[in-house]
This record gives sequence, C-alpha cells and structure tokens, in this order.
Amino acid sequence: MDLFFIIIISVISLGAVFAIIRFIKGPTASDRVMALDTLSVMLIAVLVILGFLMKRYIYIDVSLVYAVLGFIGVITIARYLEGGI
Amino acid sequence: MQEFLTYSIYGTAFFLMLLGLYAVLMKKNLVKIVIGLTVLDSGLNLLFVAVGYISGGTAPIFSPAVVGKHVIMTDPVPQALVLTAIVIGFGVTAVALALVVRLYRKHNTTNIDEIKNLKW
Amino acid sequence: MNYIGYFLISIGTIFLFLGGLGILRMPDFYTRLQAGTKASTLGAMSSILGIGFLQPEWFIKTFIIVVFIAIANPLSSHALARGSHKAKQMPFLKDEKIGDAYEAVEEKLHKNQKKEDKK
Amino acid sequence: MTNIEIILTIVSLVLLIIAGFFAVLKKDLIHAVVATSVISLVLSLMFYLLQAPDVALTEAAIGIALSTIIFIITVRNTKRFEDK
Repeated sequence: MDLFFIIIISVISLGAVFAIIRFIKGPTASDRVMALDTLSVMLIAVLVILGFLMKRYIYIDVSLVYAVLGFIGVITIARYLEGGI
Repeated sequence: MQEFLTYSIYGTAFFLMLLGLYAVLMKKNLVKIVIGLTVLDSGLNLLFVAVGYISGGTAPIFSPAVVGKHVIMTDPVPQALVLTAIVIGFGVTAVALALVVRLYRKHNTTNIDEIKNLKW
Repeated sequence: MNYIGYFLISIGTIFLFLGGLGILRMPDFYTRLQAGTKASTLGAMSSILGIGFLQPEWFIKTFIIVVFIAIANPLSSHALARGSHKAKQMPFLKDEKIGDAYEAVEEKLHKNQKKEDKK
Repeated sequence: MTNIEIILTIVSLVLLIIAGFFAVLKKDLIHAVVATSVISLVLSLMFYLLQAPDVALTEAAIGIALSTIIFIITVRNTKRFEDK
C-alpha cells in the first residue's frame, strides 16, 4: 500500500514538472496563467492524498479552501487581459 | 537525508530573502519593489516555520485523532507568529500599492529616478 | 469498497499525468487549454472521490470538494479563453481561409440585440 | 519524513527558486505577478508538509485571491511594462 502511494505521488509530480516546463517556456501571459491553474488543481488532489496518509481529518480543510478560492485570481487576470475590470 | 532536507529548506529560504532584497535595492520600477517586498516576506515565513519543525511530529491541533494518545507535536509558537506575519504583510502590500497609484497619478511615471521632488 | 477506491485513484493519477503532458506537447494556446482543463478536472475529481471511498467517514467533505472543483475549474478556464480571444491571440491554423467564427457569431448576436432594442 | 514527503519537498524547492527568479527578473509585470502567485501556491504546500495546516490555509486565502487582485488593479491603473 505504501509503494502504491509512492508511485501515485511520483506520477503526479512528473505531470507537475511538465506544467512547470510550460510555465518557464510559455511565450505569452495566458500560457503562464494556464500553467498556474493546472498546478493548483494538481495541488488540490495531492493535498487530499497527503491528508489521507497523515490520518488527520483537519488537513482536508486546506484543500477545501483551495477549491473555493483558487479560481478568483485566474478570473481576475483573465478580465485584465480582456480589457475589463 | 533528514538533515540534508532541513538545510536545503533553510538555504532556499535565505535565497528567497536575498532575491527579494536585491529587487528592493536595485530595481527602478515601483511595482517591482513591492513584488520584492512580497518575496522577502515569503522567504522569512518559510524560515520561521522550518525552524519550528520537529521530525515525526504532527500539527499542534487537538482533535479526536490525537486526544489521549502519546504523540509528538511541533512547536506552535513560530506558527502563530507566521500566521500574524502573513496578514500584516498583506496590509503592508496594500498600503504600498495605494501609494504607488497616488504617485503615478501625480508624476505620471513609475520610474523611481524620475520622481525627484519629495513634496506632493 | 477498498478496491473501488484504489481503482479511482489510479484513473485520476493517469488523467492528471496526461493533463501535464498535454500542456507541454500541444501546438497552440487553445488546445493546450482544453488539455489542461478537461483532463486535470476529471483526474482531480476521480482521485478525491477515491480517497472518499477509502475512508468512509470523510466521504461528505470530499464530495463537497468535488462539487466545488466541478463548478470552479471550467468557469476559470472559460474566462481565460474568452479573455485571450479578446486580447487578439489567434489559434494555430493550417489554412488561413477559415477565419474567426466566434467573431462572426458575436457580431450577429450584437445586431439582433440592436434590433430588439429598436423595437 | 517519509519518502513521499521527500519527493514533494524537492520538487517544491526547485519550483520556489525558479518562480523567485521569474518574479524578480521579468520585464512584463503581469508575468511577475503570476510568478508571485506561483510562489504563494508552492509556499502553501511547504507549510502543509512542515505540519502547519492553519498557516497553509491563511497563505492560500491571502496569497492566491487577495494579493493577486490588488496587484492586478495596480498594474491596470499604472503601466504594464517596466521600462529599462
């Protein structure tokens, strides 16, 4: 079971490394914002899995806050690119 | 491995602090200076929390999972300090950005070299 | 119950990995955006539900997280795509004759709106 | 620390250094603001790994939502590019 979760976390980290490479390369601002969005969704999943491994119920609250508030920054930057605000 | 990880966290925190200090001292743009302040804040918070960490410990929060058992807990004092420091850092950032907007409306530039007279 | 949980976590991990790979490999911005959004949303929802199956006392809170992800993540991606289109970021086209379909539809909607206003 | 935490710590430390360089050195201020947001995101994961979930919660709420909003409003009221 421990080996299973090590493999899970490693594969998700590899996906996160690809998103980081896009964050470094990305030519426009939109690419970087998209990499930030994907990283935050990956982080929510990783935080829930870590909370399961640490056996504490309180740790789930952090990812709940991420799921509620994480999209406000992306929407603000998108409205700026559109010319609004 | 544990010691190496601890020292690498300290090194990263000091590196972030030095990077923020470089931005505060050397950059000419006002918004960039505020961003440097934010980066410096982040490094300082990371250093404080890493100092209070004990290997194998759990969070200092009482819940049914830890009541009545023999567990190791990390130091709660740096965490409380950092919790206050994050909120105060946000207040400092908000005031500094408001001053940047006022300076831009007065002088029509954000370059710090072109703002010469101190009187508004 | 445990096997359902492990199966869901495996599926979610594979989709999260494919989302990262799609972000790196796709040719232009809009295809990258759809890879990053759809794959990573399904992956995160599936793996969080898997944790809920593994630990049945936590199922309600994990279900709330899944509902919030399903609301928030497509919303932010839609706003990002709309903003980038308004900022004149063009997709990668093989032949240039296709043109901008979204712009034409929006002009048509605008005209209809004006007609209704006149009435 | 277990093996999983070692993997996540190394990845997040590398990402912290990269995002710090981006936040300080980029000429386009929108890119710098996005890099600041990434720093806040990864810092929240670091607090979580160092067993401080309340600090991670505060950092998530302030760094992701509020800080980005006030930076974007400032950039919109001033200039976007940093002149040399």
